[in-house]
Amino acid sequence: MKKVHLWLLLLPGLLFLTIFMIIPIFMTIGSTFYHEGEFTVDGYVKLLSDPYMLKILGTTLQVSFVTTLVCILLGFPTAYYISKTKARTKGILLMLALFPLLTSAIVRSFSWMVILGKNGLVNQFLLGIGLIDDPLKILYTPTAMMIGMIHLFLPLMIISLVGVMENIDGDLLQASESLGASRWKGFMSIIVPLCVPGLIVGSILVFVGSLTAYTTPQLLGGKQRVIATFLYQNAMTLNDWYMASVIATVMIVITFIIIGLMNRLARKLNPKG
Amino acid sequence: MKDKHRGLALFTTLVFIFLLGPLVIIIGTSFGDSSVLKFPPEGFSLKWYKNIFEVDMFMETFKVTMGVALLGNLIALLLGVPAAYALSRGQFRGKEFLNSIFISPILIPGVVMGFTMLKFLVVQFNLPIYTSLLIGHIVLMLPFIIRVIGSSLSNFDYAVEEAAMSLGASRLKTFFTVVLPNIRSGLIAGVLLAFLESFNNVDISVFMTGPGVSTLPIQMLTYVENYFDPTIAAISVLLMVLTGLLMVMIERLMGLSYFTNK
Amino acid sequence: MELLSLNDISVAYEKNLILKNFNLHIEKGELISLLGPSGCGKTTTLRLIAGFLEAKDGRFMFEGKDYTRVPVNKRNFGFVFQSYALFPHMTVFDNVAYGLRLRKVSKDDIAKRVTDMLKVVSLEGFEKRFPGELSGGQRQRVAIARALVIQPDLLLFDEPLSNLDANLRVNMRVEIRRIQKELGITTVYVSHDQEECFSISDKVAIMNQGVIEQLDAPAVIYKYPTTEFVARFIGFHNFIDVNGLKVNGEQVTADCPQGLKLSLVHRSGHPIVEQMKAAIRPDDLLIALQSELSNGLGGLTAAELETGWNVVAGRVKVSTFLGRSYQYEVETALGTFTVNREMEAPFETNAAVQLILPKEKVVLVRTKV
Amino acid sequence: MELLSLNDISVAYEKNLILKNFNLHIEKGELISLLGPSGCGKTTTLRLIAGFLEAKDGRFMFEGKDYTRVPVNKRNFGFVFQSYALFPHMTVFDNVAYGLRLRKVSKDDIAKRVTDMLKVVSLEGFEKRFPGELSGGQRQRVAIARALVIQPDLLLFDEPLSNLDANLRVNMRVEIRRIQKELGITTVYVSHDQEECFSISDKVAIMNQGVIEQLDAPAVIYKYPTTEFVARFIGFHNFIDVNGLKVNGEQVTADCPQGLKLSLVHRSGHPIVEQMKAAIRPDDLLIALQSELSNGLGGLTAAELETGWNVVAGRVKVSTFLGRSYQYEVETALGTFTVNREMEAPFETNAAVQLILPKEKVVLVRTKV
Amino acid sequence: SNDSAANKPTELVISTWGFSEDVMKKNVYEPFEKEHNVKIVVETGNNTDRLNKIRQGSSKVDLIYLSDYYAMQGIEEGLFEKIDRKNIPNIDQLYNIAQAPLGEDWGPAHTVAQLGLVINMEEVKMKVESWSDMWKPEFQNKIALPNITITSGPMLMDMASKHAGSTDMNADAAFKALKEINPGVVKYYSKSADLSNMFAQGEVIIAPMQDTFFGSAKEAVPSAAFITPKEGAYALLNTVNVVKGSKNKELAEKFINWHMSEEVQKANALDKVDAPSNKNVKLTEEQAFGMTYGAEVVENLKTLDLKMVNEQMASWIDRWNRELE
Ligand SMILES: Nc1ncnc2c1ncn2[C@@H]1O[C@H](COP(=O)(O)OP(=O)(O)OP(=O)(O)O)[C@@H](O)[C@H]1O
Ligand SMILES: Nc1ncnc2c1ncn2[C@@H]1O[C@H](COP(=O)(O)OP(=O)(O)OP(=O)(O)O)[C@@H](O)[C@H]1O
Ligand SMILES: [Mg+2]
Ligand SMILES: [Mg+2]
Repeated sequence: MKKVHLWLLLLPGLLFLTIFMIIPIFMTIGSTFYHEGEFTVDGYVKLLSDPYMLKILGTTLQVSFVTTLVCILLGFPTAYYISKTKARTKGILLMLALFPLLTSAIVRSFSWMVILGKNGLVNQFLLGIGLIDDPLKILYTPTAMMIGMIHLFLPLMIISLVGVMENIDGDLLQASESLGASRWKGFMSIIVPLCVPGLIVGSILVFVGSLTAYTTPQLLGGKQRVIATFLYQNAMTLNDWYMASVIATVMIVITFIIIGLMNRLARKLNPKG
Repeated sequence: MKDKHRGLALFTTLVFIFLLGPLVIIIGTSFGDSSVLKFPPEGFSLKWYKNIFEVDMFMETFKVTMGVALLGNLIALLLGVPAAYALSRGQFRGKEFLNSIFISPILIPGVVMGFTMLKFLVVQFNLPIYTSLLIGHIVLMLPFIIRVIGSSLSNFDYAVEEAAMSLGASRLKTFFTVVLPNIRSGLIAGVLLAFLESFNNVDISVFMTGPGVSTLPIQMLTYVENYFDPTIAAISVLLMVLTGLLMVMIERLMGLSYFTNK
Repeated sequence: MELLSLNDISVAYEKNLILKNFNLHIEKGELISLLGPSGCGKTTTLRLIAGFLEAKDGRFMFEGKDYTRVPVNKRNFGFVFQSYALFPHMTVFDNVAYGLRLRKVSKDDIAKRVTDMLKVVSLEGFEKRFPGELSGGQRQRVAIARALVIQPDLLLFDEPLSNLDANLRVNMRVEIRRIQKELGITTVYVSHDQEECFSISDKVAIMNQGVIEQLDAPAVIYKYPTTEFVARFIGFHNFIDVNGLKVNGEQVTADCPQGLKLSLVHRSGHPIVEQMKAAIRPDDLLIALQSELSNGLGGLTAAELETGWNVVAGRVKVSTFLGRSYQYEVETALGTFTVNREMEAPFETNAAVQLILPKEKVVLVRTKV
Repeated sequence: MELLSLNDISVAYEKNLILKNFNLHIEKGELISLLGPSGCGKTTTLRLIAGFLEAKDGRFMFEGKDYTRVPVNKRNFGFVFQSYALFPHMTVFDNVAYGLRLRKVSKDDIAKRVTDMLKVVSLEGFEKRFPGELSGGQRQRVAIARALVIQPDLLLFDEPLSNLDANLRVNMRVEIRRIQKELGITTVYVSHDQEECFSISDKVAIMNQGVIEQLDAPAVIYKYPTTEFVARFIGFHNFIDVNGLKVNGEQVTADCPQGLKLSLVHRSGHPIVEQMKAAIRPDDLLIALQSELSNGLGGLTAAELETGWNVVAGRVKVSTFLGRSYQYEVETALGTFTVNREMEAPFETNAAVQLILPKEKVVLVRTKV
Repeated sequence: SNDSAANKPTELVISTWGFSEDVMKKNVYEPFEKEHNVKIVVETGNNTDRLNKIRQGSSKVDLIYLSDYYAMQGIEEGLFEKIDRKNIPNIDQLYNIAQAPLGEDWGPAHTVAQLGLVINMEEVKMKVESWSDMWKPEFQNKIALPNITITSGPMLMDMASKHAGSTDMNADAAFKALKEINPGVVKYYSKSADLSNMFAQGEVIIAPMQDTFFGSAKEAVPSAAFITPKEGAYALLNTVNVVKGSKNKELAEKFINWHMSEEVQKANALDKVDAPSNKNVKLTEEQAFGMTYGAEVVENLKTLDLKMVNEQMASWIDRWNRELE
């Protein structure tokens, strides 16, 4: 294709994004270095020199990582199974996987309260079969928060993965088996690396999603705070958009670093991905 | 093949129970009598469904949300598909960079994007609220369109396009008669994901709503600020039914395997 | 010693029975080829042996053990796929090393063995490339190297050379044969290319619709096909219906349509049955102008030639240059015959010619299995 | 009448120059084949003509008009792809009808022309199938039908038959040739298969690394290759260095290493230059036991044979059954020779044999272009 | 006036929470629209979202409903027009506390709610009568408190400083008390609806709650009771103000006057939308159930110094984040 044609195709979208997102975002980021008319990095210093903030940041990252990891662990086999089914079943399963996305995050969080609460289904069940004597405290713990987020983001992971898995030549797994790989080993050394592009997209969606999620942690988590809490507090309650932008910039930078690391890891798994 | 996948089938079943279980609870409570989420629900009543139609704002915001999601999707397709095509077919320097630019909207925390857009679109450019809302949602949808459609494009053999051209089809004709039908599954997936993303969005919409213009998720959020009765569960159920019907319709119209090629 | 046997195997895709009561026995160290038209079940047979497919029925024995249910990765069979099936995310080196790594071969050993194997397939210097950066022929060679390097107990080749050009194909097949013999690896080989099958194999099995019609040494099959199908498949393009067979030791005479009398030497020992046809290759059929007919031509006496034994008159319709020879389509009362003849200047179209069927070159084949 | 010409064309992928100052002229109605090893640029040449690739340099003329910048879809050239490139979402019928629909042919006409074309490629009854439901061979035939049905001004075939089995391949190539002649469509044909190229073409171009080394009628190329590369490529496996060439009309004598004296008839008329080699095919080389040497063998007198003209002694090292004949690798003082001989029982390994190079069959080829 | 002369109705943009919109339409908007040839356009959302949009200055909003704490922020930032009380004679009919909760220049409160204690009587064995009872060990792991960022957050600060023995609001004292109770707090809630749910799920048996939401809590847990502690309940005042730059200030004031009228206030009370701030509205006990009603109740509600709260908020949130985990 001619270069001119290429650019003609790219330009509308590119211009649109540049004008309506990239420039504004850069100006917002830029504004974090100018406070009251002067160049400053005070916001960053304040944020990053505060051990408490760093701790929250750490916890948030940890939660996001665990969420992403669990989504991968749950999503991968599921997506693989879906990709192996016949076209019709595949359609139905994908549709079912998409269904949770139709329900607002709040409603979903509330339904998890019904499940995880003291009088919730899980406790009723465990009490019923006599496994426990006192209801377990699950709701309002980091675990509940993560369960909620996994439920929120798992469909995105599944869909991203099914997309790439469908296009993997079935002979490859057989080739690896004929060379002596067990099903598991073949899966790990062939299918997993080849899924890397989907894995990356899925992980980015889940990771960024859980990094910035606010409602679900608020509803399902207990007193645990996440970095998004501060972003919201500064933005919405305190109306301190300077600090909010600083936090956001830090979050964006973290996201880019994480994605960079993920890409690096991915390249190790699959240099062609 | 079948027995070998039995463990996997079981695992998948469990994952689906995890995914869909909460939805069952939502469906259950939406028919319950009590105004608090209870499961199993007590009594049976359709009052929450009735309530949806009694509050005008639900219908009005639903219309706005649908409008934005559909119109936005269309524009995102018009902007995104050519870009996705160029990115998957072209060989040029900086492709990787452009690729990451096109998915960057996913990477920015929603509130920040919403606020930034409010500051620039509404305040600075003084665009009407509805236009700003639309623009915000297009930005939101673009990465999904480009990523998903792009990946199905790159799996589609370019020689097939060349074949069409050699038979006399122009590039545009080739795209519509040969490429599009074959990336159908990617197209539908992309459109669907983008649609859902827009339909459920709160972060950006919250800043882009104004007098007379609001979206359903915002309305639902406003509603739960004040009440928590199963009305929003009922809305969710209606949305699921609607989507289900839509999917069945797509299936009827486009054949059995609309999600997957072959 | 019998290494492998398929006993009354049936294989089906969904409800489609592809192999039905299929039997095949292979000796240790043998290279056996499966030859047959597209869709006859060659790949299916290979995949069954490899363990990718499960038999609906029947038993698969290997080294005296029942292998019917042994999983693929426990079989230690090398498989070269028709579609290469290279791992796209690994370099050439890693592709070839894959099986060795699974076998926990030491790093140095792997390096050595992979390098050696790449030399064998003429791919030195390509170690770091990815499959996507290779030409079709190079990919195929990587696939072969990958299967060979693990020193499998059985090698399965599914059209391994179909994408190589003629010279490379010949070189590769010689290499495959050399390595196979050297390592004594029993091999099942599938190919479209007859010359390839014949040149490389100890035995060739000709398959038709899921059934082996003939399994013999290449030279035997080449000379003495048993059925019309086999004969047609291996290049006997000319068939004549025969009646009233008279057998006298190896000497056989027959009556054909249009009053043609046929005299031939039946050496194969294949039983002579009711429904048979006479068959002859284009290369073996002689074509001559009337003036060229001479005593001894095609093993026929002048008298025989004159009384029309084994001679059919016709006219040249099409002539094609084949390189070594010209090929003619000759129209006769018995139908169109195809004949090859090496000569400087070809016959003109419509030239009146005589076709002589040499006694020794005409074979009798069954029309049914 | 010259229909098409490529003048000093250069094509590059990224920085890799694939074709450099490439020239090719094709007459109207001709079928010309491109033959050459994998990676030599055959597909590249076809894609350039089709318009999928742009030349970096040079001009492409078609019917006297400059076509260098005419877009693909305005060229009305049919292209049959190596990888079929069928439209996966359309039935066989729709695939074939695609080009006609673009040309706004009436519905009835389309139905008729498509049906006729499917008959030509033996695919009646497959109209409603999708490409995914066809075997490789069937797909290829659909691709051919699709390209033919639009009655293109030029037909481009990229290994159209490589996935068919031998019989179908022969049938299809006869069909392609028939249709091509009937419709008078100028055609450029790429194939790995030499016999296919020779049998189907008016002219064959032998390519090497982006350059045409020889372009001639098939019979000329077959008999009189000009360069070592061409000779090697078309099956002259035996080469001998020559010195001291003495030319006397068509009669040439030469000195070879190890004291071998060579006498040959140089008929091709190709100029005789400094650096040449003598070449001979395995089929043309005679192999005999000492006892079998007789007057007239290889066009040599008994005296010549006795004084060692054109005779090399050696030992059989490897023998391979090729179907029609046996092939021997014979070790001699001049290196290993490859010889074919049709015979009932092969020579033993290590048998001492004489190789005779018939005067008429030895050709002189340049070692450089 | 001149707007009845023009045929095209004037547009009056009102920013409000958006609950019971159907009732508001029937009782408030529609009659006003008819009488004044006005078209009312409503923008809905929570306090913060809507206030933020006003802050951006791009909004065309004329009137904004906010709870007192957020209204105070708006006032401090100069986002509102001063009202002319002469144009709103109905203010005189309001309870004192509602007449000028943020000062004479700013809008009145159209409704009054109270923050009291809700307990699950079935589970609570002791008699609860004071805010301080929340600190009792019986309630460990059974209590929820409001988050500092929501309207009732500052009230919690007040309760805590009182519990710690300070007579007025003292952050150090408050945090000392909060740290004491913190380990036993199930959750700091941000949404009242969330709180009803916690009662329903049995997660908590006691919590400070707005009486407005008590109905749903009662429905979830029939044994729930609303208690006014002896120190007094806290007043939650929802106010209405004219946004700076409004082109319809006079009309807006007319609208405020209309909303404060006995007619509207009574109708809204009967529909259980807003507790009346108009003291002329008389309700039966049944009609008043679940609402802050009656001079005696209303006039005894405690209020906070919102100006001070506003000033302190950032540092409170910061300490809250750090000290309560
Ligand atoms: N996955 C499948 N599902 C259904 N039918 C199949 C499948 N694979 C092969 N077949 C059918 O089984 C038959 C045998 O196929 P097989 O691949 O063994 O043929 P083959 O002899 O290898 O042919 P080729 O020479 O074309 O590769 C064919 O008729 C084919 O259509
Ligand atoms: N897209 C590409 N990018 C870079 N190099 C390419 C590309 N396509 C082909 N080449 C290179 O160009 C050269 C010529 O390729 P071409 O496809 O013309 O060969 P060919 O003669 O058709 O070979 P084959 O017989 O294997 O099909 C090869 O060396 C190949 O590696
Ligand atoms: Mg096959
Ligand atoms: Mg090619």
